[in-house]
Amino acid sequence: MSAGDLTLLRLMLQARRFDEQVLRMADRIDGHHHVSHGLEASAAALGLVRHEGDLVATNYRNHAHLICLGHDPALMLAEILGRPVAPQLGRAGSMHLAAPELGVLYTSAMVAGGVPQSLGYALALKRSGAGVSFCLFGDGALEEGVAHESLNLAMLWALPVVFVCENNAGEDSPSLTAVAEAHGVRAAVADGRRPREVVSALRDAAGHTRDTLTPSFLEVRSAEWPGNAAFFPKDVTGPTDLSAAAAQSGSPWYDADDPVLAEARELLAEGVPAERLQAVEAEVTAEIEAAAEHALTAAPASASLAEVAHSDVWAARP
Amino acid sequence: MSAGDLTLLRLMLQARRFDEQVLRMADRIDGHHHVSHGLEASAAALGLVRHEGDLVATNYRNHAHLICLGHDPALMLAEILGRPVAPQLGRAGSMHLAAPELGVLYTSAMVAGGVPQSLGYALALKRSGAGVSFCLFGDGALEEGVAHESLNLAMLWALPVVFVCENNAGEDSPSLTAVAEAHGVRAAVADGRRPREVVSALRDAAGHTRDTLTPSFLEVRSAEWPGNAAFFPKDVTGPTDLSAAAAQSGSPWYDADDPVLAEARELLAEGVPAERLQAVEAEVTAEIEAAAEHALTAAPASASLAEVAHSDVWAARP
Amino acid sequence: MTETVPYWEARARALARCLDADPSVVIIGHATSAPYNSDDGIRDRYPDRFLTPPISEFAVLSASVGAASAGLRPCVFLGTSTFMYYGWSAFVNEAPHVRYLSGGQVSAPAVLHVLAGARRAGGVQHEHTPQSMLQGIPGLRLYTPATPQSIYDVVVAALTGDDPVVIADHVLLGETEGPLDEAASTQTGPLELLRSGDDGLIVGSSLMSQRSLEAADSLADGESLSLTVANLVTLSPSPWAEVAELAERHPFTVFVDEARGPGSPASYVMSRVAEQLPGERLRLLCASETFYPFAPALLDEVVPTVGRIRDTVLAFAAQPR
Amino acid sequence: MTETVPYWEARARALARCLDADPSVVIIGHATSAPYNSDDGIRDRYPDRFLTPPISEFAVLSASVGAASAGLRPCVFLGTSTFMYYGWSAFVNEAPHVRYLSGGQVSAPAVLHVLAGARRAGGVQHEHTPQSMLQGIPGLRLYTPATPQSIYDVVVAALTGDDPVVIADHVLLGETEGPLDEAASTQTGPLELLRSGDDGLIVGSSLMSQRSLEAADSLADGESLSLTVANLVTLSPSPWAEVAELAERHPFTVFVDEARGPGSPASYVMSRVAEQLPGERLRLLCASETFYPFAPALLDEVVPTVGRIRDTVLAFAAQPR
Ligand SMILES: Cc1ncc(C[n+]2csc(CCOP(=O)(O)OP(=O)(O)O)c2C)c(N)n1
Ligand SMILES: Cc1ncc(C[n+]2csc(CCOP(=O)(O)OP(=O)(O)O)c2C)c(N)n1
Ligand SMILES: [Mg+2]
Ligand SMILES: [Mg+2]
Repeated sequence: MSAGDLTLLRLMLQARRFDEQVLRMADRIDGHHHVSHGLEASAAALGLVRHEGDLVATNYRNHAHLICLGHDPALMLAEILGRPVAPQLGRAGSMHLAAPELGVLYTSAMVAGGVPQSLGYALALKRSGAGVSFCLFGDGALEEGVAHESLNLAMLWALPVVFVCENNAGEDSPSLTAVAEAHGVRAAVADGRRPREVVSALRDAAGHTRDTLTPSFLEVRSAEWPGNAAFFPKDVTGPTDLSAAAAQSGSPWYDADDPVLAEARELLAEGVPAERLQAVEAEVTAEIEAAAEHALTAAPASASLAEVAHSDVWAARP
Repeated sequence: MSAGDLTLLRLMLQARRFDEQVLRMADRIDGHHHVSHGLEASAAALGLVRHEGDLVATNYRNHAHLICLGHDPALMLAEILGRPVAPQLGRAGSMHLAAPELGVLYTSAMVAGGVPQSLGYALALKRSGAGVSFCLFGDGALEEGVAHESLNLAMLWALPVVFVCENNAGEDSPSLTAVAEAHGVRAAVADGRRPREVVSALRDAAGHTRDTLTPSFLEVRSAEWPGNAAFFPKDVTGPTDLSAAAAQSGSPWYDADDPVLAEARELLAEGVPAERLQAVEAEVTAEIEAAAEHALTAAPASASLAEVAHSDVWAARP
Repeated sequence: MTETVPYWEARARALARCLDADPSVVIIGHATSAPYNSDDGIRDRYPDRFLTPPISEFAVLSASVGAASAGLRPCVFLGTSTFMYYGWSAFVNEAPHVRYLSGGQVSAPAVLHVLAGARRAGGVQHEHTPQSMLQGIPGLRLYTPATPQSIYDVVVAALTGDDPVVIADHVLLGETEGPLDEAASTQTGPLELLRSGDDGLIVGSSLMSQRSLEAADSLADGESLSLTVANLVTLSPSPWAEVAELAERHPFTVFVDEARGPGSPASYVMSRVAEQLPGERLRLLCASETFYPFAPALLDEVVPTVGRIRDTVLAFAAQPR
Repeated sequence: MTETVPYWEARARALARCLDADPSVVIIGHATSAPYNSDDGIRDRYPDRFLTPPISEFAVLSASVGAASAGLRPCVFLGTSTFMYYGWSAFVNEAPHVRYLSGGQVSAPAVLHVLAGARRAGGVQHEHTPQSMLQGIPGLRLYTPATPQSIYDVVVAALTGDDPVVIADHVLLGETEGPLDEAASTQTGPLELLRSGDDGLIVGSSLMSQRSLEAADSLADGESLSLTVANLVTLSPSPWAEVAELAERHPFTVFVDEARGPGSPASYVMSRVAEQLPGERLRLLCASETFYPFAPALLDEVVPTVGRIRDTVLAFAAQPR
C-alpha cells in the first residue's frame, strides 16, 4: 500500500458498518449471531492478500471476512434475517454465511470445524496449482484437539494452508505460536490493533505458503470487543465515528483497541486530510444503508417455503 | 534399588515370559493381540512407582503393564484365550484386560482412549487425596487431538496425572516433549533401553505430580520390537535367554535394544553372579508355565454362555 | 406437596437436591443461565463442585467417564447436543463398557445433559436429534423428559443410578409450567401420561409430547376426539413393551418424533408394537427428511407442529379401518 | 462378461476402475491387505494418489470433506468403523450440509469406507454397527452391500455420485465368492435379490443377508420352504417403499439386522411397512441388547447366526395367522 491509500480503511469500515447494521436490526434476527468488532484487521488483510483461486475457511464469526472478501452486504443481511433469498435461501443464517465465488465454499459453525476442512481445500489446490487455503479461527479453536491434529497433518502432508488465529482472549493470555511450532509449523504474531502490521504479517505468511507449499501460522492478537460479553452482542460502544480519530474519544475501546480508528489515525498522521476519511465514511455508510434496504425488499425465491426447506438435500442421481 | 537387587529384572522378565507364552499360544487366540516386547522398562517402572490407591489408564498394549502391577498371569491368559473365566469372562480379550484391585479400572483399546479418562481418575483422586493417576500411551496417541486437549485440560484443572508416552517410533523420530511443554506440562525423556534410567525418571515425574498435584509427562523412547512389524506379532527374535547377557548374542535386538538383557548386563557388571540371574529366570519361566496350564484348566463361570453374554449391561435399578 | 413451577426450575431444583445429598456430585459446564442451563444460585452454594471446561468436548466427556469410574458423579452440561459429536466416543464407545468388561466390579455413571431438537434459528449444525443415534447403545440410559416433574425425576434418577446417562433435553421446554412434587417417588417410569382418552393414543418424546398435548386438547375441544398422550421419558432401555400395552387399549396410535424417520426412537417402538400387535392401526409422524433450516418459517415446514400433529391425528382417526 | 470373484477383489476392481477413470479420485488409508482393505496392486499403479494418514481420524475425515468440496473425490479407508467416532462430526454434521447451505452450488462427495459389524474377536470397542446412527442424516448416502456385484456397484456409485457416502462394509464378507459383471449397469438399486421364493421374504443387510441366504437355502432343502432373500444395498435414503412392494407379494417378512434393535435400519423399514400394509405379518430379528463380546462363543449368543435366522423364520412361518 502506498501512503494515503484508503483501501485498508475502507475495507475495515465496511465490515464495521455492516455489523453495526446487524446490531441495529437485532430484534428482527432470530437466533444467535456474532459480530466481528475489533477483528477487522485480519479480515481486511484476508481481503487484500487472497488471490483469485485461493479458498477460505472461516467460522461462525464470519461477517467481516465475507465483507472484506467482497461479498454483497445485502445478500448477507437477507440471509441473517432468514429471508428466502437465493443463494442461501434463509437456510443458513449468520453462522453459515458463505460465498463460493469468493473462495468460501461452506462455513462450519462448530468451533474448529473449518480448520481441518481447510486442509482438504489445500490438498485439492496443491494438486491443481490454483492457489492456497486460508483458515481463520478463534483462540478457542486451539482448545479443540482437531486443531492440533490439523497442524500436524498439514506438516505431514505438506499442505499449503495459512492458519490465522484471531486471538481475542485478552492482553494477558499466552501466545499460541508455541503450539504451532511444536508441530513444526512456521509461526508469527501480529497486533490486531495495528492493521498495517497484520496485513504485512499475513502477506508474509501467505508468501511463505505459496513459495514452499507448506503451512504457516499467524496469530493476530486483538482486544475482545466489550459488546461481545453477553449472550447476545450489544452495541455498548456506539457507532464508529472516524472523526474521533483526530482526538482522544474518552472511550477506552476506541482510544486503544479499535483497529478501524487506529488506521484512521495512521492516515491522518500521514497527512491525509480528514475530509477524505469523511468522504469514505459517508460512502460506506450509504452503501450499507442501501444494502439493508435491499435485504428487506429483495425478491424471495419463487419456490414455496416447503420446497426451499426440502431441496438440495440429495444430489440428482446421475 | 540397592545394588544386586533383582526386582527390576524379575518384573521385566515376567512381562517378557508372559508375552512369549502368548505368542506360543497364538493359534488358539482369536482376534488381535499386542505384546509388550521392548517396552518392559516403563511397565516395570510403573509397577515399582505406583502406590496403593493410585489409578492407572493403560491401552491395547497392556500385558506388561498388568503383569508388572501384579496381575495374575493365569487370569490374563484365560481372558486372552476368551475363556468364560471370572472376572472378565471372555468378554474383554487381550485389548481390554483390566484389574480394578490394582488400579486398572478399565482399559480402552482406542488409540488415546485412556488418556482423557485418566484425567477423570485424577479429578476423583485429587478430591479424595487417595493418590495420583498414571496414563500410559504410545507415540501414536499424540497424533490424536484428544491427547492434546488432555494435556491442556490437565494443566487448566491442575490434575495429578503422570503421562507416560511409550515412544517406539524409532531412533530418528522427533521427541514429543515439546508438545507437552507447549501446554505448560513439565516434561522429561528417558531411554527405554536403560531400565534404571526409566525407573528414576518415572519416580521423579510421579514425585512432582504427588508434590504439586499437577501433571507431568515422561517420554520413554524404545526401539520397536521387530516382531511387531506384521499384522499379527511373530516371535522373530526367539525366546529371551538371560545367559546371552554375558556376551554379544549376534542379534541386533538383543544386543542393543532389549531392556531385559540390558538390566541383566547391569547386574552382572555390579558383580551379581550369573547363577542368581539364572535362578530368577527359572522361577519366572516356571511361574508362567504354571499360569498357562491354569489358564487352560481354570473353571469356567457356572452361568450359561447366554447369561455371560448378557449380564452386567445395565445396573440393577436402585 | 405439589407446586406449579417452570421446567427449568424443576431441573435446577433436582440438581440442588443431588448436590445437597451427595458430595461426589460435580457439575461440569459453563455459567449460562436458564433456559439453557440450570445452575442458577446453586453454583454459589457449591463453588468448588462446579468445573468450567475449555472447548475440548472429547477430553471433557471422557474425563467425566473416568471420574465416574473412579467414584465421582459428574454431570456435564454441554449445551447444544451436536457439540457431543466432538466427543462421540466417550459415551458411545467407552462409558457403557466399564461394567461389562470388569465383570460388574466398576461402573461409570457419568451424566451428560444436552439440548437436542430444533430450538428455532439455531441453524443446521446446532439443531440435531442425537437421541436417534444413542438409543441402541446397551448400558447407556437415554431420557427425553417433557414436564417439570419428569425432568426432575430424570435428573435425580441419573445422578443416583449406576449407569451412564444422556439426558436429551430441549430448549423450548424451558418455560413450560407444570406440577412438581419433589417428595414424590423419583422412580422414573418409562412413560408419563400427559392426558387420557379412549379414542386414540399419541406417543411423543420431549417437546413433541407437549405439542401432541396441545394438539389433543384442541381435538378434544374442536372435534370431540378424546385422546391419550404419553411421553417416552425413557428411550433406552426401550419402553416398547409398555407402549404396546397402552396401544392395545386404544383404537389407534400415532407416534410423533422430532427426529427424521430413519432411526427415530418412535419408529423402533412402533416396529415392536407392530410385531406384537399385528393389525394394530399405527401411524408415524416425524420430521421430514431434510435438515432443520435456520429460518423459523422454513423449520415449521420440517418438524411436526401442533397443527400438523392435529391434522395427522384427525385424518387418521377418520380413516376407515 | 460375468466372472466369479471374491468380494474383496470386486471391491479392489471397482476402486481401480474409478482411479483409472477419474484423476480426481484419491485414496486415504493404510496399506493393510485384503480382506481389511482393497488396494492390492493399485497402490503401486497410482502411488501419488494414495495418502497415508496419521492416527487423526477427525482431521483426516474433515480434510476429506474439504477436499471433496474443493473438487477432489477422496475415499477414506478407515478400517474399523468405531474409529469414525473420533471424527464423528465430519460426515454427520459437516459434509451433508455443504450443498444445502450453498443453495446447490457446492457438493462434498467424500466417501468413507468402514468395517462395521462383528468380525469375531474384535472386542466390544471394535465391533459396532454405526449404520444405525447414520441412517437418519439427510444427504448422507449409506450403503451396506453383501455380494461382489453390489460392493462393486456401490464403490463406483459412491465415487461417481455427488453425495457424501458411508460404505458400511463387513470383514466377514471379504472371502465371499459371487458373480461380477463389471460392464453391467452400475446404477445401484436399493435392493438386491439374493434368491426368490413364494413362501416368505427375508430382508437383511450386509453380512446378515448372506446368513439369511444360507438359512433360506437350508429351509428350501430341509423344510420345502421357498423364500425370497433381499439385501438392503442402500440404507439411506431409506428403501422402505421398495421393501413394502416386495413384502406385499409375500405371506410374511422377517427382517434380520446385526445391529441392536433400537435404531436398527431394519426396524425403521419395518415400521414404515407396517404403516403402509396394516395386517402384514412382520418379524424383527436383531442382535440382542448387549455388547458384541470378545469370545466368539459368546458372540454367537448375541448376533443372528444362520441357525437362529433359520429357527426364527421356520417358527414364524408355522405360526397361525
Ligand atoms: C464444537 C463446538 N463447541 C462449542 C461451541 C459453542 N461456541 C460457539 S463460539 C464459542 C467460543 C469460541 O471462542 P473463540 O474460538 O475464541 O472465538 P471468538 O468467539 O472469541 O471469536 C463456543 C464455545 C461450538 N460452536 N462448537
Ligand atoms: C481411535 C483409533 N484409531 C485407530 C486404531 C487402530 N490402531 C490400533 S494400535 C494403532 C497404532 C498405535 O500406535 P502407538 O500409539 O504408537 O502404539 P504402539 O502400537 O506403537 O504401541 C492403531 C492405529 C485404534 N485402536 N483406535
Ligand atoms: Mg476468542
Ligand atoms: Mg508406537
